[in-house]
Parts: sequence; structure tokens; C-alpha cells
Amino acid sequence: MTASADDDQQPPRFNAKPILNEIRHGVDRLLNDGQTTTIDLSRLPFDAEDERYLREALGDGEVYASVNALGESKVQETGVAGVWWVTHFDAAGAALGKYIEITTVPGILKSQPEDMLRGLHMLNARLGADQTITSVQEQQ
Amino acid sequence: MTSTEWLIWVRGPGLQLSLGIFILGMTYRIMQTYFLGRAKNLAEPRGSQWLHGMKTIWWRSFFHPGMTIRGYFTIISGYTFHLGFIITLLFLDQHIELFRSWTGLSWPALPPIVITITAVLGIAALVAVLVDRFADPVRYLLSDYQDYLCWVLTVLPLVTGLLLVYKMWLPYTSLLVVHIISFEILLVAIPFTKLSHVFTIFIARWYNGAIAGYKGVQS
Amino acid sequence: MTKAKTLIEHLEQQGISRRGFLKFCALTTSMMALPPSMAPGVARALETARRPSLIWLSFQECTGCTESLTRSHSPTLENIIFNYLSLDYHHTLQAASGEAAEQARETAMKENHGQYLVAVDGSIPVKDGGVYSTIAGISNLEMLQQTVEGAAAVVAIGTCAAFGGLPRAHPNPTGAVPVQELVRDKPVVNVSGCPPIPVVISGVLAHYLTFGRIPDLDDYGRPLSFFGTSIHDRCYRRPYYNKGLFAETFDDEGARKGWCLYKLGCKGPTTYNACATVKWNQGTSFPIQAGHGCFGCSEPDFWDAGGFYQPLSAGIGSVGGVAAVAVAAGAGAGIAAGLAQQSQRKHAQLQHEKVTVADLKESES
Amino acid sequence: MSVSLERGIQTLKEHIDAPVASFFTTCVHCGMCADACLFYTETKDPKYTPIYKLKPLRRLWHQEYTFWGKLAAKLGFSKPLTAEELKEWEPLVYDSCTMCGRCSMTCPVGNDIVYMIRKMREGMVAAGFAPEGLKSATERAITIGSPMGVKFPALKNQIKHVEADIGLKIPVDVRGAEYMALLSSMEIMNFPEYIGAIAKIFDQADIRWTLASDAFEATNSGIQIGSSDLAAELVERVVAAAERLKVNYVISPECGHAYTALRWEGPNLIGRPYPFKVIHILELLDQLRSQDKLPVTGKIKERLTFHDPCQIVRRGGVIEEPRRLLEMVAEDFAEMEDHGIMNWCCGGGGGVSTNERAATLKLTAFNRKRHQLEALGVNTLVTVCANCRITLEEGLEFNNMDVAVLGLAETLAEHLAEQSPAPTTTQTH
Repeated sequence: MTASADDDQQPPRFNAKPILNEIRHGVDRLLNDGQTTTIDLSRLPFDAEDERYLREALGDGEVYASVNALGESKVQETGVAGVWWVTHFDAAGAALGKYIEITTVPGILKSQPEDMLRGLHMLNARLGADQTITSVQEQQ
Repeated sequence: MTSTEWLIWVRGPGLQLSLGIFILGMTYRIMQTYFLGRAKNLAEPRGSQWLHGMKTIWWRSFFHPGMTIRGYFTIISGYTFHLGFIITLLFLDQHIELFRSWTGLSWPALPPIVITITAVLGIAALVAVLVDRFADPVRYLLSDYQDYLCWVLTVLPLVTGLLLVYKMWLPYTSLLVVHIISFEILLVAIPFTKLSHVFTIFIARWYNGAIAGYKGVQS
Repeated sequence: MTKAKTLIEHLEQQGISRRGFLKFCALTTSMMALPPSMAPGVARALETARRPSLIWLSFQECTGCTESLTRSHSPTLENIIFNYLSLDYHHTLQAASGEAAEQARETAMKENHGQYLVAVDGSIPVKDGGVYSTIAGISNLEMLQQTVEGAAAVVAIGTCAAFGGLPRAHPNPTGAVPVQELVRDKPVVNVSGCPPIPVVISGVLAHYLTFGRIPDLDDYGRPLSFFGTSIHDRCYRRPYYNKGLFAETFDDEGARKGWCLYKLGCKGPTTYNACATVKWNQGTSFPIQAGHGCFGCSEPDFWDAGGFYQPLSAGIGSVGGVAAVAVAAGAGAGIAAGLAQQSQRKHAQLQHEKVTVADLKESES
Repeated sequence: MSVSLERGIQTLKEHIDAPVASFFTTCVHCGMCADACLFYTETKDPKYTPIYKLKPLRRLWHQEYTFWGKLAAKLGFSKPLTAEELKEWEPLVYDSCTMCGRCSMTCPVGNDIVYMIRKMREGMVAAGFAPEGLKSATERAITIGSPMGVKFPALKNQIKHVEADIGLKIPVDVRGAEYMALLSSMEIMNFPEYIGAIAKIFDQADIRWTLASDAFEATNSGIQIGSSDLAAELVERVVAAAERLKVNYVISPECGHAYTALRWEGPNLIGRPYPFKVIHILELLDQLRSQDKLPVTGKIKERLTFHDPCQIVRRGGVIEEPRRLLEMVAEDFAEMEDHGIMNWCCGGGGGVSTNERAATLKLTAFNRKRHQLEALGVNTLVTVCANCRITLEEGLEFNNMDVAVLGLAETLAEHLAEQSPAPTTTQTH
């Protein structure tokens, strides 16, 4: 298992720091060009030690959200506004993917037109057929 | 053949074959030389052959009086190369594991950065002696194809080893195969080229010391 | 419920929202080892993706590969992929058995001729006409040839199917061969590993599903996105290797400190796989993290590549016998040659004709 | 059978032994022997690199004694040795090698190069490739008894002069004497002072000695030309005389290669150990010194140095004796930078001085000694080899250098303190 942190022979964490640097550049891009960045942490040699370091460095922000779609997804803004932890879980609660998104609002939080349409149909069905609203999207 | 198959071959039969040829060739060479024999010296001796022979084996390793620039260059580049090569060969963890798999013996290794330095110094010294072999009229005259062949055979394990450590040129597995093969070719070549001096130098120096020592001279 | 024609339909039938689909796309992108920026592209491709038929053939194998897949997260993303694919034949997983099972295979082949995927786990014995492994009286070799004939592509799952694996290990009594030695005219993807990482299996299937073609492959026919870097290169213990800090035994100070396992036989440097990044059991750990060196199970001939606990740089097999024979032979031949030459010299000395003053005079010019 | 390439090769094969095989096996072509050779250092011509002078012998060894060499030769990949090649190498083996053995001292892998040059010359003689000067000198040595053609009557004549000079009788053919002294013809003709010198010293030290009328010549041209057969014939003469006169010791004179011939090669040449011991005159004088039997008076005030004859010092093992003796009579004895076993040859040893063809090269090689002397700034040079002495004098004269060359024995004799009562009077002459 991972060595204890006080081990003086322990080499410096070699993944957390470059990621932190990437986040910094991502925030800068978001501010200046509005360009968003997503970092897929499951594709990097990234372990609990790295995550602890990163969470400590970024801190906790103001927003926390939980999405229930195809299992749970947790969205947590970090202490750096615009930087979000996004973790996807399956129905059994196992983590499937872990991302850092640098954006104003993570896409998973936004309502999707297809889902809205389904909602509209549901409301149409409930309120009766006299004044069915057909969305522009559907007309197309 | 895949590079894994190559790796299995060079670590298994290849290594056994090359080591076998090396040991066979070297034993052959030493025994052949010794049993070629020499005439008994009937003159009354003034000194001990054995003692002076052994002393010469030792003292020929150092500078001697009246040495010239060529001599200093040879000794310094020679030592740099030989030490670089031997330290690299004997004190890299991976190499010690090879010797342990052969003999069961192991010893402390040097840090990889030190081995990198010794290997680079070894290569630098080899480059220097090669340049000198072309530049120095004496060495150029003495050199034959074997001198250049042996140079290539000697530098290859060092260069491929460095590339391997720093993961350059080829994928690790292929490069490991090339590195081990270069070592095996070197092993096979030693008994049949001037590289056999790694062992016969002791015989030659001993005879030199013994011949002079018989007359009471420490050569 | 009618059989869904596209993935979207399939997901909708399962009551999965668009949000769920986007999450699925993000995870699939991740699974295919593509950068997150490609997720929208993946989503677009998946919206129109066809639902392919998958025929899974199990030959000389241990079912470990299927186990790996089915024992992964549940209900998983992999499951969705498998649910989405029409798994028409898998004799371990399917309900049907006997003739009905074989019929399912033949029906799938007929209906989807030229479009279905074939997954193979296990190697194929070809010695003695392939008698060493048969299913329903059909030899593995014959079944493979039949099934592959109308396939769009073949995925060799596990090291046995990809490289021959354990059955092909020396002395290979059944003449086992990997899929790629028998299938030359179809694209073959090798998903090696003993077993392969489940997400890699599903990642390859997802790639085919998403883009309608097989991913980019390395020299061994393995998807580069998962097999492009060695375990060693991605190993979190790599800094110890660079510093020359090695565990010497499994319970020494170095082992406790998590030093490099090279000397304990770790094959990480020569092994290409995604274990060090994707890891196993929902990303919990992988062998090196658990304190055991890599076996190199995703490489060809890993069973014959020396002992699992022998360092990579050590020789395979003993050299003592060779050395003893060499010393004896060298000494024998050397002594014989030396003595022969000595007697030649002495003979020459006996034959020696004395140099006389007349000889000197003769050569005077 | 006459001289021929075949006979030469056959002879070389007789001489390739374990040391030769180990030397050639070990050579790494480093070229360090070049710097040890005065023919290279004074000309900078790479062909004078000592190991290069052995190239034909090396080829033969490789083709006949190594596995791959033999195979290559059989398959025609390497051409056999030719007479032309040996002829081409003749000047390298004879003109540019004094067999001083300095290269053998510096080779880092321990090759005794001069050991092999000596063997190579055996083959050269048998193949008919030896310099004319050496051949005629050897002929004279065998047929007349001395390379310079000196016969006993000539020596007798010189003895008369010496006896008149010093007032002592020189013993000749004295049976049962303890020591039999030998001379070199160069001493007889050019430095007869030596005879007087040892006579005086021996007389004072009560040494019973004699000369032999049939074996007074110590030099051995057979060694220089490199023919063991001829060298053995010359050694046999000395051994026969010593046995006839029943002496216990044979004294090797102030001559370099004579010492090598008598002391180190002799028993091996004739194939049996001597029934007597060979002692160098310097060893004997040093013994007398340690026994206080060599009283001297007065010292040379002038700064002087000592030239080590290679065959006596480096190849002979008589190293400290001349220095101890010289210290007795020299007030300001300074060593040259390279001295003792690392000395530089005069340039005339190993038959070079007898080889007219090498005369110019010899003078070029002398520059090494010239530089050594100039560095030291001395005007007196003592040596213990008549051949060195001649070569040095020639070189000094050629370079217009004002340096006096002295023999050590005669220098000691000049400083001999008269002892009275002299116990020598009891000796019967």
C-alpha cells in the first residue's frame, strides 16, 4: 500500500502538482475566452494521496449538488470558483468516473431539451387535449 | 518472432550459449597458452620468477617513469573507460540481479545516477580513444579491423544500456533485447579477439615480470 | 417491447434521461480512453449508432475473462454496453443450451451477415485436427472459421485468445494458437490480459459501437489507447525505480515503504496495459499497489518468460551446467591444443638444422 | 639445407612459446611502446613502434596458433608470410632495434617485446635476412675467434704493452685459477687500459685469475644476429676453456651483450648448466669493495654521470653495483633523468653498431642521449660497456660535444690506493 506521508524517502507526488497547474491555466482560459476544460482523473495515475492533496489545495466552495441520473452524480464546487469536482456513481454507489470541470455550471446540472420535452408531453397529457402545446423543437 | 519471444531467447538460451562460448573459449585460450609451455631456464637465477611475476601484474597498472603524453592519455582514458565499464557492469541493481541469478551472490548497488555517470564517462573515454586511434599515426599504423570491431562491440552495451535507462529510441522490451544481445555478442567475442586481454593480461604481465625477475630485475 | 434499433431508443426504453445519456457519453469517452473534450462527439455518434450483434465464442479458456466482465461493477456501464449490444451467443451466459444455443449462433450469423462482431476468449488447439476442444461436436477451429466468415471484426479477449496464453505455454500439448494466427482477412483486436481489465473490454466494444470501426492498434494488435504505455511508465512507484530504491523481499523495510518491486520480479517495464491508471475493482487498486510485482499477463508468452519472481534482468534457466561443461570442454580442448603445439615446437626443434657460417655466407648479397 | 623462407618459418615456430602466445594475445595496439623506443622518439616515424617490428611474427602466430587464425588461413582469408615481407622487415628488426628492452618495461599489458625480437631474429637468420655487417662479424667470430678479427698474437702484443705499463704480469692459461677473465675485442683494440686496470685491482685484492689463450673473447655476435646455433658455438669455446683451466668463476667484461650471452643465455644455448659461475666484473669489484679490498684514494671533482648499458643493467640485473663503485671515486655523481632499469640506450646495441647500413639512424637515435647529457650539463660520462663507449664517443664527436667517456674499471684502477705490504707477491704468475 501507499507509504506513510512522513517517510523521508517518499518521492514528491508527481501527479497532483501538474494537475493543479493545469487547473490554474483552465481557470485563466475560462475567464478570458470562456473556454471550458475537463480533466478526466481516472485516466491518470492518480491515487487517494493525490486526491487528498488536490482537495486540500482547492478547498470547498459554495455549491453542492447531487444528480440522480443513471445512478448518482455528485457535483461540488471547489474553493476556486469555476472549478468543480464531478463524480459519477453507478446505481450501487460505486464511483465510475471522477472529473474536474472548469466551467461556470457543469453540463450535468443543466436541464436537457429532450427531457423538458418529455416533461411537456407529460403535462399535456395531464391537462387535457384542448390546448396542447407543441414545442418549436417538435415542429422542426 | 515477437520482442517478448526475443527477450525470452536472449535471457534464456542466448545467455546460456554466449556464456558457454565465453567460458569455453577463455578456458581454451588460457589452457592452450599455458600448455604451449616454454623451455626451462638453465641459467642460475638471481631472483624469484613468481614474486617478480606477481609484482609486475600489480605494478604495470600504474604510471611509470618517463611516461609521455601518449602514455598519460592512454592510462587516463584507459582507466576512465575500464572503471566506467566495470562499475557500470558490476554495480547497477539490474546487473547485480543477473549475477545473482547465476551465482547466488549479490552485493550493494550504486545509485542509478552514479551508474549513469560511469556509463557516460566510459562512452566518452571510448570516443576519445577512437578519435585518437585515427589521429595518432602510431596507433593508426598498428590498428587493424579487430581494433575497430572490438570498439563497436564494447561501446554497444554501454550505449544501449543508457538508452534503456532513459527510455529512448525503441520500446523498452525491444531495447532490452538489443542491450542483452549486445552484451552476449561481447561475451562471445572476448575469447576470440584482443578483448581476451581481460584475462591474458595477467599471464602476459606475469611472464614479463618472471623473465626479468629471473635476472633480478623488477620489470 | 420491440427490439431497439439504436442506443438512444434502447436507453429511452429503459427510462434513462438525456442527462443520464450525457453522463453515459462522458463515461464512455473516459472508458475509451479518449480526452473529455471528445464527449460531445461521442454523444453525436452514439445518437445514431446501430445496435450490433455480438457472438461470443469460448474456446480453450478458464472463463476468467467472462468472470472479469461479469464481476465488475453492477449494474455497470459495461452492462449497459452489453445490454445494448445484442449478445446473441455466449454459452456461459445464455439461457439456451444444447442445440438451441447453437441455433441462436447460426441465426445471428445469418441475420447479421457481414455486420456482427465476434468475441473470442481462449486459444484454439489445432494439433491433431483440433480434437482437444470441441463444442457440440464442432472443433474450436472449425467453429471459429465458420463464425468469423461473416463477421465484421473479431475481438480476441484475454491473453489466450490474443497470444495463446497458458494453453500455448511450453510444451503446448494441444498445439494452441491465438486468434490472429487463424484469422487473417478480418480486423482482429487483441484485448490481452489474464484476465483483461473489464473496462478495457467494454471500451473496445464501445469504440466499435460508437465509431463503427476498431480502434488504433499497437504492433500486437492491441488498442493503443489502453496498451500504449507500459505499467512501469505509469507506475506510482516509478520514482523509487529511478532512485534505485528496491524492495528485496516481500516483507522488508523497502516493501513496507512501497519501494519498487523490480527485484521481486515485477514485469512492469515490459508490460503494456492500463492497470496502473484504470486499476481494478472500481479503480481500487492494482497488483503493484497491493505490493506484488506485475506478472506481465498482457504480453505474449508471459508464462514462459522466466519465473514470476525473477527480475527481468536475470537469466532464464540455470547456467551452472553450461558453465561446468564449458570449463571442462575448454580446458580439455585447450590442454590438448597447447600440448599438441608444444610437441610441434619440440618436433621442430628436433628437426632443426643448425645455422652455420656457410648459411650466412650464402645469404650474403 | 640452405637458408629459405620455409626454414625461417620453421625456426620461428621453434621459438613461439607460451610467453609469446600470451603477449600477442594480450596486445591491444595502444602504441605506448613507441614512446619507450629511441628510434621512434628521435624520428617520430610510426614504423619504429616496437610491436610493429614484430608484425610478421604476430601474423605467423595468429595463423598457426589461434583457432580463428588457423581457420582463416585455411580458407584463404589471410595470406601466408612471404620472403618479401621478411625482407621488408629486416631493417626494422635489425637496424632500428638495439634490443635494449625499454619497451618491455613500459608495455601496459606486460608484453616482453624484446624477448620476441630476439626470437624473430632467429627466423630472420634462417630465412637469410640479416644485415651484411652482422653476418660478416659473426663469420669472423666463428672462423677467426673474434668479430673484429683479433687473434691471440694481437692480444699477446697488447698484454706486453700493458705489462710494461703497469709492471705486473698478466696471467694467461693458468690452470686452477679462481677466475677466468674475458675481454671484448673492442677493449683489446681500443681500450686496452681495461686489462691493466683489472690486473692492478686483482693484484691488490689477491685474486688468482687468468686469461685463456683460446677463449679470451667475450663478445658473441651470434646473440646479436640472433642465431642460437652460432651463439652456442661461441659460448662452448668459453665453457671449454673454463673447464680446461678448472676455474670457479668466469668474469664477464665491460661489455653489454657479452653478459647476456654468457650469464643468461649461455647455459640455455649449450643445453646444460655451467660447472662454474659467471660473474660480471662489476659484481666482482663490488664484492671487493664490500670486503674493503678495493681501497681508493682521491675523488673526481668534476660533475659526472653514468650511462647504464642496457644488457648489464635492465636486461642483466647488475643495477646498483656500478653506482656504489662510482660513488667511491666521484664527488659529484649526478643521475640522468631516466636511469637504471629505465635508462635510454646509446643507440648502438643489439648489433646496430656492427651494421653499417644503420649508421645514420644510429646517430639520429643518439640524440636521445645527447639531450639527456645536455639536460644534465656534464662533461664526464662513465660507462661499463665497450660497445656503448664506442657508440657514445662517435655520437659525441658527431655532435661536437666535449664530453669525456670513461670506463668504470679503469677509473677505479686510476684511483686505486697503493697498499703495502701487498699480499699479492705470493701469487705465482
